[in-house]
This record gives sequence, C-alpha cells and structure tokens, in this order.
Amino acid sequence: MPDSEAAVEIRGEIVVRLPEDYGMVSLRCALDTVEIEGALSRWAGTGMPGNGRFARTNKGSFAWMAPDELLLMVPLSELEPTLEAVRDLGKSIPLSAADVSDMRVLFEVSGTGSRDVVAKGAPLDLCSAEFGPGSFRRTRLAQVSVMVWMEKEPAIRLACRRSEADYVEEFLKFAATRGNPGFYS
Amino acid sequence: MSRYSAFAIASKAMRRHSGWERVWTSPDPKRNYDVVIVGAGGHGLATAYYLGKNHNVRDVAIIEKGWLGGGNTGRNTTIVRSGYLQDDSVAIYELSRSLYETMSQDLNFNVMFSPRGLMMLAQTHHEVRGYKRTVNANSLQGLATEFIGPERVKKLCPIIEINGPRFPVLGAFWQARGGTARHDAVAWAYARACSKMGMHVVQQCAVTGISRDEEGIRGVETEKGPINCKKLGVVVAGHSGVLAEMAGFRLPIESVALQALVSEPIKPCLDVVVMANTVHGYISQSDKGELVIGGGTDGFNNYSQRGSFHHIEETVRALVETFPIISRLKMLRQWGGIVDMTGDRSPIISKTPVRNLFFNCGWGTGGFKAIPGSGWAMAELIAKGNPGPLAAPFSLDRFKEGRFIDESVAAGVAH
Amino acid sequence: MSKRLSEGGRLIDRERTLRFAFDGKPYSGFYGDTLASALMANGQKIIGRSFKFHRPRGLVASGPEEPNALVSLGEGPRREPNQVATTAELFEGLVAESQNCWPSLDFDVGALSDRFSRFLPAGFYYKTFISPKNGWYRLFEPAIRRMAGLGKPPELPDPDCYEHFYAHADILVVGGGIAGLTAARIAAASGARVLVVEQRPNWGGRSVVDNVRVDGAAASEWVRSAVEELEGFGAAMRLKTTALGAYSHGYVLACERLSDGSNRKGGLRQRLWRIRARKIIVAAGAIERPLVCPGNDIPGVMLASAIRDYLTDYGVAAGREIVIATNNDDSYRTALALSDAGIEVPAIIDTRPSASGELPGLARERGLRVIESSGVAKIFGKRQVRGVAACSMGGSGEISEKINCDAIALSGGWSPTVHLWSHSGGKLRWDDHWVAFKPDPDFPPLGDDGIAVAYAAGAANGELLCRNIAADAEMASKRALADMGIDAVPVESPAVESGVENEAPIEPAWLVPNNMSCADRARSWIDYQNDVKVSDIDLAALEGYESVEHAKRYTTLGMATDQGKLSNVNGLAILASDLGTAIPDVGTTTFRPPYIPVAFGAIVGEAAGNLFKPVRKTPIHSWHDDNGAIWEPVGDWRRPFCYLRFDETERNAVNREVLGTRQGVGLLDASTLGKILVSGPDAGRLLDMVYTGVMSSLPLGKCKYGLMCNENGFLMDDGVVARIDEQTFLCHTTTGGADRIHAWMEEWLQTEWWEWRAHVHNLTEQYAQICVAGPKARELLEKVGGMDLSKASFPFMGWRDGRIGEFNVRVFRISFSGELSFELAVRAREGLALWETLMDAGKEFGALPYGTECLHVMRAEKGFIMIGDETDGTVTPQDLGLHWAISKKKFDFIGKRALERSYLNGSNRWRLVGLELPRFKSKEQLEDGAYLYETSAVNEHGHAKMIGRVTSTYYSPTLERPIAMALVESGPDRFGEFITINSKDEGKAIVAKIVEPVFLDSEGKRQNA
Amino acid sequence: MLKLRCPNCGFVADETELSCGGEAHVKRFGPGSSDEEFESYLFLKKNPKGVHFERWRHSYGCGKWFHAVRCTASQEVFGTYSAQVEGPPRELFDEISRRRPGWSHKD
Repeated sequence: MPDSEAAVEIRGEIVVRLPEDYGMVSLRCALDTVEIEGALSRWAGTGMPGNGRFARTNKGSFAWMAPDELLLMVPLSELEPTLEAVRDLGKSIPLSAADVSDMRVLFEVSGTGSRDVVAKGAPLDLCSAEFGPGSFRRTRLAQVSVMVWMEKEPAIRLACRRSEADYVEEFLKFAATRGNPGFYS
Repeated sequence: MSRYSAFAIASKAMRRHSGWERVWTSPDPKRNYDVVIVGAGGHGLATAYYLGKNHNVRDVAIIEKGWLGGGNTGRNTTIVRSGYLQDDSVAIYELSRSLYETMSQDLNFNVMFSPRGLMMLAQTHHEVRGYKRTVNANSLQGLATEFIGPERVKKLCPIIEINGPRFPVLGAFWQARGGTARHDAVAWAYARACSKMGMHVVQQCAVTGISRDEEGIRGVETEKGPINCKKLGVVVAGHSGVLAEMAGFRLPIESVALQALVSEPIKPCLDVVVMANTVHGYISQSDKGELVIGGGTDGFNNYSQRGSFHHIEETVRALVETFPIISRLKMLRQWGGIVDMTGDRSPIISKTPVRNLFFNCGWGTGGFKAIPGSGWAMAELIAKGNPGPLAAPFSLDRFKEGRFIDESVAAGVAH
Repeated sequence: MSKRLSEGGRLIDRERTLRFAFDGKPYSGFYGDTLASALMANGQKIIGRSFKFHRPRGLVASGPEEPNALVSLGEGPRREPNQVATTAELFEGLVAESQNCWPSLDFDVGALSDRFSRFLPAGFYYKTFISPKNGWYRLFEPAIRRMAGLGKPPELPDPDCYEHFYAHADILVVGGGIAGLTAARIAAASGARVLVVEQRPNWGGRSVVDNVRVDGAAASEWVRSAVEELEGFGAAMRLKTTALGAYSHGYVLACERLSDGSNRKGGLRQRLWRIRARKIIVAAGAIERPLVCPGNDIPGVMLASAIRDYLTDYGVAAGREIVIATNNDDSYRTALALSDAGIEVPAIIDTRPSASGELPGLARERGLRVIESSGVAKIFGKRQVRGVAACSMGGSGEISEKINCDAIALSGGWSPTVHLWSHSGGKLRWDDHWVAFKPDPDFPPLGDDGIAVAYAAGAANGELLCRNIAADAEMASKRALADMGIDAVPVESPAVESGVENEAPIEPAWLVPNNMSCADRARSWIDYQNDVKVSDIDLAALEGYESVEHAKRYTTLGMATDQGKLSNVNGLAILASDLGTAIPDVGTTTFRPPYIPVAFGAIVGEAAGNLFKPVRKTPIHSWHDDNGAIWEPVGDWRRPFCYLRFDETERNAVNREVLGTRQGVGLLDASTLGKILVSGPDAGRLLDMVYTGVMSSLPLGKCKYGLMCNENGFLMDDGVVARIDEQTFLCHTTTGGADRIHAWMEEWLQTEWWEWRAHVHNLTEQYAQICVAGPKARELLEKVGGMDLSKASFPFMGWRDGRIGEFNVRVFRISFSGELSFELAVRAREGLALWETLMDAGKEFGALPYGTECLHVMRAEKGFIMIGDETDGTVTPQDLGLHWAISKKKFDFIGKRALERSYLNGSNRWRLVGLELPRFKSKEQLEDGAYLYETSAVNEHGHAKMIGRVTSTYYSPTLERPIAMALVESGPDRFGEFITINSKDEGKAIVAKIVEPVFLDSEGKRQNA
Repeated sequence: MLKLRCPNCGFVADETELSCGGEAHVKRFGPGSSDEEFESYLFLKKNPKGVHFERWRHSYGCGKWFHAVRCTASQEVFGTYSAQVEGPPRELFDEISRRRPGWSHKD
C-alpha cells in the first residue's frame, strides 16, 4: 500500500516512496551462454528477460541489468528462501549472488503524465513505442543513477541508491508539481 | 613605428585618423630564417619577442595557419595568477605575472593588465588544508599570497553567498596581485613589437610538413612553400600532437575542449576574480561589463572548438549557487577552445628527439597567464639550445623518470 | 510622432487595457502588445542609450534582433536588466526602466563622450592609458568600467523556478512559418515523430503580416488548419519556444517561456528543452538589414519590415510621415501597407537606377513618389527624425532635396537566419542574387552517422520569394525523410501568392551614397548598440586588423547583445570594400550559441537550493542530526565532524570525544566506507593485482590491511580486506574510494583480464556499519549479547557472523583508532535501530558518538596514515614507510613497474616521520600545510629550499600536546634531528624534533586487548 | 553532446550516461618492460585529429565498457564494438575506409 503521507498529487501525477517490503538479489553470471540461460529458465519456470526488459516468474521478477547481471525482485517475506535457493543453484552453475535488498529505495510515479515527470530528469526516449509495460532501463535522473521500469500503464517505477533517496524524492515531487509539459501525455 | 599615446590619438584625430600605421606587417615569407616559430598565438609571439629582446636573434618568422591570436589566446577567460604550489611552477608563473605588470609600458600597447586580486574559494575542510599548504609554500617561494576568512571574502566580493547550505565558504586563497588582462591585446602587442624588430609575422600559412635529416631540423613545408631554418620552435597549443606526428614522434599530450561563456554586459558588480574549484567554476567581470565564466574540460579528445553543453550547465549551476543574484542574468555567448593536457597537467618546454626542434605546449587550461614567462623560457631554450633553470624542469624526459610536476595535489576525499 | 491607429492590429485585444510604467511615467497598452509596441503607441521615441557614446536610441526592429530597446524590467527580486522591449509581452502593472543613462534617459551626462567621439576611435584604449604603471588599474579602468555595462545587476536572489525537459523527435522543425509548417506537415503525414518550435506567441511567421494568400485564402486560414492537421498527426507544437543552439549529434537546446515577467501564479518561469532529434529542419526565416547612411541611428529610423509589423500586428504607426529608403522591392510592401492605413509616405528613396518591378509599380499607382538611383545625404534631427535629405547614389552626398518626415524605414535586404545551421558546423555560401550568406547544401552539419543532420528551408535557406517557399520546404523535408529511410507520402504543398508575380532583384548598396565623405563615414552607424561606425571599420582595415575576427574584436562590431544580427553583414561588406576583396573572401565570424541570450536560471533548471546537488545520507543520518552533529561534506556524503553538547566549542567537543573513547567507549557511523564483494575462482588473483600485498593467501575468517596504487605507482586507496569464503573477499575502501575502486576493479576485469572468472558487487549501501571503539567496547557489546566476543575466540584482525541483540551482524575486529574496536555491519534498514540499541546499552559505560575529526586525531596519535592527508597523488607506499604492506614475492601488481622508475627510488624522497613540537602560546596545534626548510640554502629559483611538509597536525588530548606527521627528505634516517618549520600564523619559524610517527601505544596493547 | 550505441545493452546512450576511458587497445607494460615501453604505455597516447579508437563506459546504464571509433574533429561515429577484443573488427576498417577514402589504420 502506498504510504499516503508521502504522496504528492497535481493533476493526476502522483509520486510515492514505496514501503520497504521488497527483497532484491543480484545475480552475476554469463547470461549469453545457452546452458546458463537454460538452467535459470528451468529454475524460474520461464525464460529470462532480454536486454531492456523485466519478466515475472514463479521465483519473482527478473530485471535485465547487464549482459552478466540480473536483478531478482521478490516480496521481503520470500527473501531468505530465495537466497537459499540461489545458493543451491550456484552449486550447479557458475554464478555469484548477493543480497542487495537494502541498497535501493523505490518510487512510483503514476498518472497520465508519469512519462513527462520522469523525462524532466532522464535522457531516455519514453515514448510508448520505446518504453512500455515490461520495459526496464538503467539511466540517470538529474544528477544520480536510477533504474526505471513500467509494470502497467501509466505508472513508472524508479529505484535509486538508498543514500540518494531524499534527493530523488524531492526531485520527483518538484517535477510532478511544476506543470506538465504534455509532451508524452 | 610611431608610439601610441593620447597625444598621438589627438593629432591623428585632426586628420580623421587617416595617418595610422599598420600594427604589424604581413610580408610573404623568405626562404631562410635563423629561427622559425610555428604558431602566432600569445606563446609563439612572446617567444619571438624575447628571442629578439633578450638574445638579439631577429631573423625570425612566426608562421600561423589562421590569424594571429586566433586560437586559445583569443578565446580564454584572461585570468593571470601565479599562486601555484610547486617551486618550478611558481618560478615561471610568477615571472610571467611580473612581466604582465609592465607589459603595457614595455610594448607601448595597453594590454589592460588589471591586478584586481584573485581568490580561490575553500568550500571543504580538505580545500582549506590544501590552500593553507599553498600559502605556506608561497611564503618560502617569496610569493605574496594569503589565506583569508569568510568575512574578508564577503568584503572583497559582496555578491558572494558565503553561507550556502551546500558548500559554505570556509575561506579563500587570496593573491592580491592576480587579475586579468585583455587577451587579444596581448597577442596584438607582441605582434606589433616583433614586426618593429623586423621579424615576419606570416598569417594564413599552414604548416604541412616538417623537414629533418640525421643532422636535425631543416625547416618546414608550408602552404606558401618550403621555409628553411636553423632552429624550429613549435608553439601551437591544441595542435601540438599533430605537429609532433609530422616530426615523427609522439607527445604525452591529449587534446580536449575547454569551454567558456560570457553574460550580457551589466554595470560593475564583481571587482575580483573568483575561482570555486569544488564546484568547478571561475568568474570575473570584464571592463565591458560582461561576466566572463569558465569551467572544467570535456572528458574526451576533441579538436572541434565546440564542447558539450552539460559542462556549461554544471559550471553555471555552481556559480548561481555561489552568486545567487546572477540567476536572472543571461548567457550571451558560449564557445570552446582546444587545450592540450599532459600526463601531469604541467606544461612542456623542451628539446625533442630531433636536434634543434623545440616544443612549447601542454599548458592545458592555464596558458594565458603564462604567455610572457613561457615565451621568456622558450626563447632562452631556443637561443642557447639548452634549457635554463626556468624550462629545465618542464622537459619531456620527466615522464620516463616519473619526475612529475603535479599541481593537482588534492587527492580526492577520503576518511 | 508614432501613434496607435483607430483600427487594425491583429494581435491586440482593444477590449483589454493594460497599465504599465516606463521610467516612472504611467502608460497604457492593450493585451497582446509587446512593451515595444505599447511604448511606440504612446509616442515614446527614445528608449535606450548606446553603449559607448550614450547616444539616444529608439526602436529599430520588431523581434529579438532589436539592438537598441533594452530596458530593465520588473521590480524587487524580479527586476531583470537588458530585457528586449520587442519580445517582452506587456502585462498589467509592468514596470520598466531605461538603462545606461544618468541622471535620466532624456539628459544623460555620459552623452558628453559623444562630443569627443572623434578622439575616441575604435580601439583608442589600446593606444592610451599606457603609463604610468598601475595607471590603468588605479585610474582609468575604474572610470571606464562605470561608463560601460548596460543594465544594473539584480540585487536579490531569483524567486522564480525553472526546469529541464528531455524530448526526442525524428524531426525537429525550428520555425512555425509557412516553410516550417509545410515541412512539418509532410514529415508528420509520413509517420515521423515531429516537434515544431516557434519563438513567437503565434504561428505563421511573416506570411500573416504580409497578407500573403495561401491556396486562395488568407495565410492565417491556412496556418490555422495546418496546425490543427499537425496536432492531428500527433506532432508536438510549441509556441514561445526559442531554439537556442544546435550541438553535436542532433542535440538542440530550446527555451520555453511559461510566464510573463510578473509570474503572478508563481509557477515555472522557463523550461529548458534538451531535444535529441535525428534531423533538424531550420526554417527560422530571415532578418532585415538597415542601410548604412549618415545619421541612420537617430530615433525614428527603423527597419522597413518592423514598421510593417507594428502596423499590422499592433495597429501602431511609426510616424505621421514616413520616408522609405531601400535597395530592394520588398520594402515597397511597407510603403503600400502604410498608405493603405492612411499614413503619409512622402517619398521612397531607392538606390537602384530604376525601380521598375511590380511592387514599385503598385506604389506609383497609389501616387507614391519613387526617387530612383538616390541615396540618403543626411537625416535631420537629434533626438528624433525631423527630415531627410536625398542625394545622388553615385555621388558623395551633395544634397539634391530635403523631405520632411518623422520616421524613416530602411531596408538593405535580408539575411537568412542561419545560426542553428552554423552552430554544429554547417558552412555558408554567398548568394549574389539575394546579396546574403545562405546555407551551403554541400557542407551541412553532420550527424553521428556522417550524413546531414540539418536541412534549411524557406527564407532561412535563402529562398526569399514567398511563392517558392513551400516548394523549398517540401524539398528539405523530403530530403530529411529520405536520409532517415522514411518514404515521404505525397502531401499537397500549398500554393503561396504574394500578390505579385515577380520581384525585381535587390542591388547591393553597402554605403549610401556610394562615395560617402570622411565626415559622413564617421556618422554612419553599423552596430547601433556598440556605436561602431563606417570610420571604425576603415581604421581597422587601415591598421591591418584585416581578418574579420580581428576587425570584430578591434571595433567590437557584432559583439553587442544582438550578436550582430543586424550589423555583421554590413560590417563585412564595408571591410571587404576597404580591403578591395570580395565579401565571401572576408568570410564570416563564427556563429556561437545561444541564438538569443538565455537566463542562467534556465540553464540551472531545477538544480537550485536543495536540488543543487544530491546530499548522500547514511541510514543513521537522522540520529546524528537530532544529536548535535556538525556536518562535514565528504564527497556527496554528510558525515558528523563532531557532536556539540550545549554551548561547547568544536575543539572541546573533539577533545571530549577522543578522551571519552580512549577511556570508555565511542561509536562511529562508518556506513560510508566502501564495501566491495569480490567473488569467483579468480577473485584472489584479481586482488593480488589490485593490492600491493598478497590477499589470495588470507585465511578464512581473517582480515588484512591493504594498499592500492594507481598504475603510476602512487597510493590511491587503502582499507581492510576480509576473506569470506574460498572464493569470496570483502574489500573495505575509503568513503571517497567506494565508487572509484568498484569502477577500477570492473575496468581491469572488463578491459584487461576479461577471461578471469571473478565478479565484483558494490555492497556499500547494503549495510550500515558501526564502529564500537574503546576499552569498554567489549563490555558494551557483551551486555547487548548474542555472540562470543572474547579475545581468545575472536582475536584482533578476525571477523565473525553472528547476532548482537536482535540483529544479524557481521563483526570485524579491526581498529583505526588504536583502541579495542569492533566494526558491526548490519543490513541498512536496521542500521538506526542497532545504533540506538548500542547507545542505549552504552549509557552505563559512558558511550558517546564520535565524529570524523575525533577519528582523525585518534588515527594520528597512533601514526596511521589517511588517504588525502598523508597522500596527495604524488606519494608512494615506500614514502610512507609501508614497505611491509608491499609484497616482494609477487611478480606483478598495479603500480609495481612504475615504482621501479629512477625518480621514485631516489634517496632524497620525502618520507613519513613524526614531529615533536613545542607547546604554542597562540593555539593548541600547528597549522595545516606548513613546510619544513633549510634555513641556509636556496634552490635554483632562489626560493628557500623546502625539504618537507606537514601532512597532519592535531592537538592530542590524550598526550596533552600538539602532534604532527610530516614527509621529510630522507626523514627516517634523521630521527632525533631538529628541523625548521615556517609558520605564517605563528609569524616566526618553529623548530621541531623528528621522531617516529607513532605517538601512542606503539606495541598495540590497546587494540589487542 | 555525443550519443553512442552501447554494444552491451544495445541502447543509444546520451553523453551524460557515458564516461570516456581514453585510447583503445593500449598494450599494458608491467615489470620487466623498458622505461621507454612503460612511458609509452602510460603517457604517449594517440591524439589524432580524425579517426580515433577509444574506450567508453556506459556508466549510468549497464555499467559495461565498450570500444568506439569517432572522428575527433567532426564527432562522426564509425561504430562501437566489444571491449573484450585485442583489436578492432575487420569490417569496421572497411566501414571507415568507405566513409573516409584513403584512411589507413596506424599503430
């Protein structure tokens, strides 16, 4: 549940700092090798996401971070079992994993103008052809690095480093409250 | 050549200024010279001038691919200071600064040297330590600099915000005799003085090749034909690497873009030069009233005199934070220059693998302030064939030996 | 006298009156007016003063190219100098003031300089004020600075806010006139993503003013439907948005004006667009040039097109009787428009031998008098035009007749607006037919793919006949689409008619009359704002400032706030004729962004105040804030420097923290330290290359201190490495090193040793880290309980996973303070809770938090080095006596080869020692950065010979005396020697004794406790 | 303002998302090398006015390094390719020669 205190609303664009009820695991392995991709897919039940995408599996959401890195997002309650399972997996394929659940803070920008809000800080092309449900990008927001993805229109989620969360929150709220350029919406 | 003075202007005015002589002559080059200098920027012209003045070498041609003073000399932020840290830097930069003090009289051309004072803001404890260190070094080097507190900073520069929430001003490094000069005038004045000594300033004459044999240097190939010389000095800033390649060797240099900008002219509001190194910006106000602003260099090799706009954004961001009143002023013009950066960010004034071929380059972002001193040292090197104490430390072999002259002693934050 | 006509004015709403003030006088205008049109409607002739001679200046133009009508706009924090009246929208309560005049606009003392203008030719200041030494700086410069400058700087911070916006488009169209809209229409219809920006508040450009007919209807009709159509295609259409500059790879900056000067709503003032376009279509139109003739700067002399604009757009007449002076047909449109509006046009002075085109014909039909092959001998009037004297164009200015008038319309032809084309490298070509520089299609600006990134269309492309403009735009658009691999769908281009079939060609007329006398050359202006006259260009040419760059800089031609939009071509032409060369051979000066001046605030965007720069905060930040932390910026982090209690000084707080920790227990928030996990079969191999010591042999459960050099052999970082398991190491770095070292390891793995099987995770922010230090540290932790911390089972330099209270922690038994010390790593979200638990449990042991300064003092007492203090990028591990941390066995590590170079092995290197100092009267410690020197010797430069420097200096509350560490020439060989330190603030030299750099517990009893 | 296609993630990156790592394919000289070799490795970088092979990192994106070929005068980009190679791919030479007739690769 979005914490309503943190919400700022102006003509439909809402910025929410999400509660920390998620776990994250960083997986480093050679995704481009068939065996490993196969092993992961079998383990997760579905294929792994391609570059610029994330995919829901029965083990959680996998986001493509880099040619040798996936980010696995699960509910916090699943974190410990997931870490266990990943360690087991590590015995069968060359893979290194790390619990990164506390490294980042998540935000959600909802409302029809969500793309316009994010485009005030990110050099991405956010038009629906380039960026829609299932899209996942790593880029910069103003002066810090962020991950940006869309689960369903029009809400956009962002994750930034924990230490920079206050900056990102202030930036997004400024962007959401200072008028909508109406370029994407 | 007639002298410049108020009287000269008055008398010429009577004849509607029809009687003025040319500032410099533009002859076609001869086939032979004792010395050829490639590059008619400030450093090249100063080199030629001191060859004549200090060493009585006057059979000199300065050849320039474009127009004299049209490179970095004419596109920098005109700051003159000598408050460096290392002995060798202070020696050449302070000679240079002191020559600026008398340049207008020496060359009978007003270069508008304005020793209005220069401050480098200390905005972190680390910077405070660094600048105090420099002040202590300077005192042993006989250089008048001091570390001043925030109140004094505010007094010297009222429009500064010393209690900025992000980077409060903790003090500043202050050189009272630092300042600015009129960049174009410096090149023009030296060119006029060189012409006066009978030297040839040859513009619109690009060098296409450097001719050498086992003996050493022979001369240069140019758009206006071959020119032979006994000694060749190359002083071409951004294009040093290209010239070195012509001579068959490589320099420890990379060419990058450095940008600057000016605001619209406003009435005087800034009487000193301010450099804020934490936030990468420096600013002064020209006599015309424009705020002259510079920042850091681009991060990649670049020979186009255009930089990337995000560097302008970073610089302006920093300066608006430090000088809040400028937010509603406007940027009038931005431009870029090509600067040559060496491995230790200090210049090269050196012999080369080729006998009687000498290079003066690598001044990076700090070339303008060094013009007279650099010319002085380079002239000595060319005339004697060996470096004097000024140039010796800046020789090429230092990179092989690991003998660096590193002014960037702030090693980054660490706790 | 200029005035508002009883009817007309397509942009104003006569129902809505707006009141405003200029120089304190109240005026009124209409909604839709610009400040310029409103002042003109009120008969205000003089609006500004020129830069150099403070001559009276009136309106010349109707757009952003205006060089004269600059005012200071607004009040209080919103007062803004150098606002161009022609683009300032009028709003209720607008307050404007004239600039660069004293005591008043009408009587300006500065204008005296005009009397002496003969003694102040171009560049006079280079030739005088030369002596005495310092004369310039002390006497002349201050006076000149006061005379120079335009508006007064603001006095208060900017209350408005700005933002940035990233936009992407296939095609960016600059200019919303017929050319721009036509090009955009084709592109959008063909499926391209199109963004159109127009600087004016309305679409259509000149066509609407010149009542051109498009497809048989009024241009305005077509414009309206074209815009609707474009919106239908999903094109983004932006008014009041000026493209400022084009940079490499199709990056264009544009500034959108979102509020008038009042910004009553207090919202955004401006938005800076960062546009990334695959192709740019430059359809920015053209700018008219004045004729250069004697007295052409007197208020009332305007551009012919501007007079037409004010008439059609705002229903304002520039005068009662307006004479036209021209060298082309277009300006006859002004004559016709004026006579249609019932304004007297006593004469049209045409420099051409015969004005026989259709437009002159229409003028004659209206009974207007055309005087052919004539020039302007003189313009009468001082503060405003009273009349004009005609002369033969071929002559030198003998007056042929005098004509009364109160305004004069000048037209010297048009210059295509090529700025954006040129910014990113497009070349220009001289066009003899239109007498102008225009884009050279053979040398367009190139994109990243090496093909054209910009295409010029319509007037901006030098196509000045309006009936050809649409076709030209269509061609540009199709070329752009083709280069992108998009097939253009056939779209009917509009048929544009100007009412005449043909326009007779313009004829160059650079000096009017041709053989102007010397006296007249000194009264004929080229650059109105900077007072550059023909005689100044003559002087530059005479003295050898022949290149256009020299002439520009010598005379200041084109360096005014309009950046030469009106003056450059006239100046070039006159320079060319002085030099006896052709205009294209003289060339142009480089066009630099921005196209029009842009507020620094807009460049800053949102990054002001709290958003100026990110502040990084640890999970325990809020506790520090609530408990008196004095913050120290460390990179983007904030760390507590110390914690103030009540009214104690920082110094006292630090001393208290040191003693409290040494005698009891202290807590440090060490969360900012880098924590980098290196894992994989080759992890040890990687660390053995990155660190100077051997890490691969580190036993499980153990920690080891390591040093990192850069490839140049100089120390770059240090920290403790822990062996987690067979294939995993955890590397601690300095705060500043965290990101740098992570990137450093990745770089080597990715670009040099990519076959090595190792992965690097930067876990810095995954954990909060708390250092518990002091003799009572163990007691405190044991009280909270959860794991065995006894010396026997958990010795110094070991680490364990376990529990402390409710928390899963990883405990490192390492010490940077020299005390018994445990560092607890806990997941970040639990960091604050653990900290509070420990502070709570620590009460009975007098536990206190300590900051970075206390940390520094303690490490210095112990003789530990600090990256950034003992090192500065030029110091090797050997210099610091850290040989023990450098492996002799390893064949290679990063920096090893560099350390073999002669200079880095010299016997005279400055090496680390301690200094035993006298007690100071003035203060507790030796100042930072003092140097050590030989009192007798000087170096080759005549400086005192330095032989070392103080790297760290503190007051040690433990030892109750000042301590210092220093780098001294072959220092370790000189223990016991006395050495001289220069101290500026002691005011005298200090003598210190060289000692071992360890001041406390050299055998390490405390940390091993 | 450059834009480069990162071959690792396939996206076009804005200059503000990238950092440049200087000359590409520089051979590392370690212990046992001559002073000349070591100096050339550390300091004597290629600095051509024209076609330049260099290293870039997609630092605000996938974090990976790659190689790019760029004209230092016109900013034209001839291509990008993997960082894990000893030298540029052949087909890139052909592409450069096609766009820059007469160009030849100097080592």
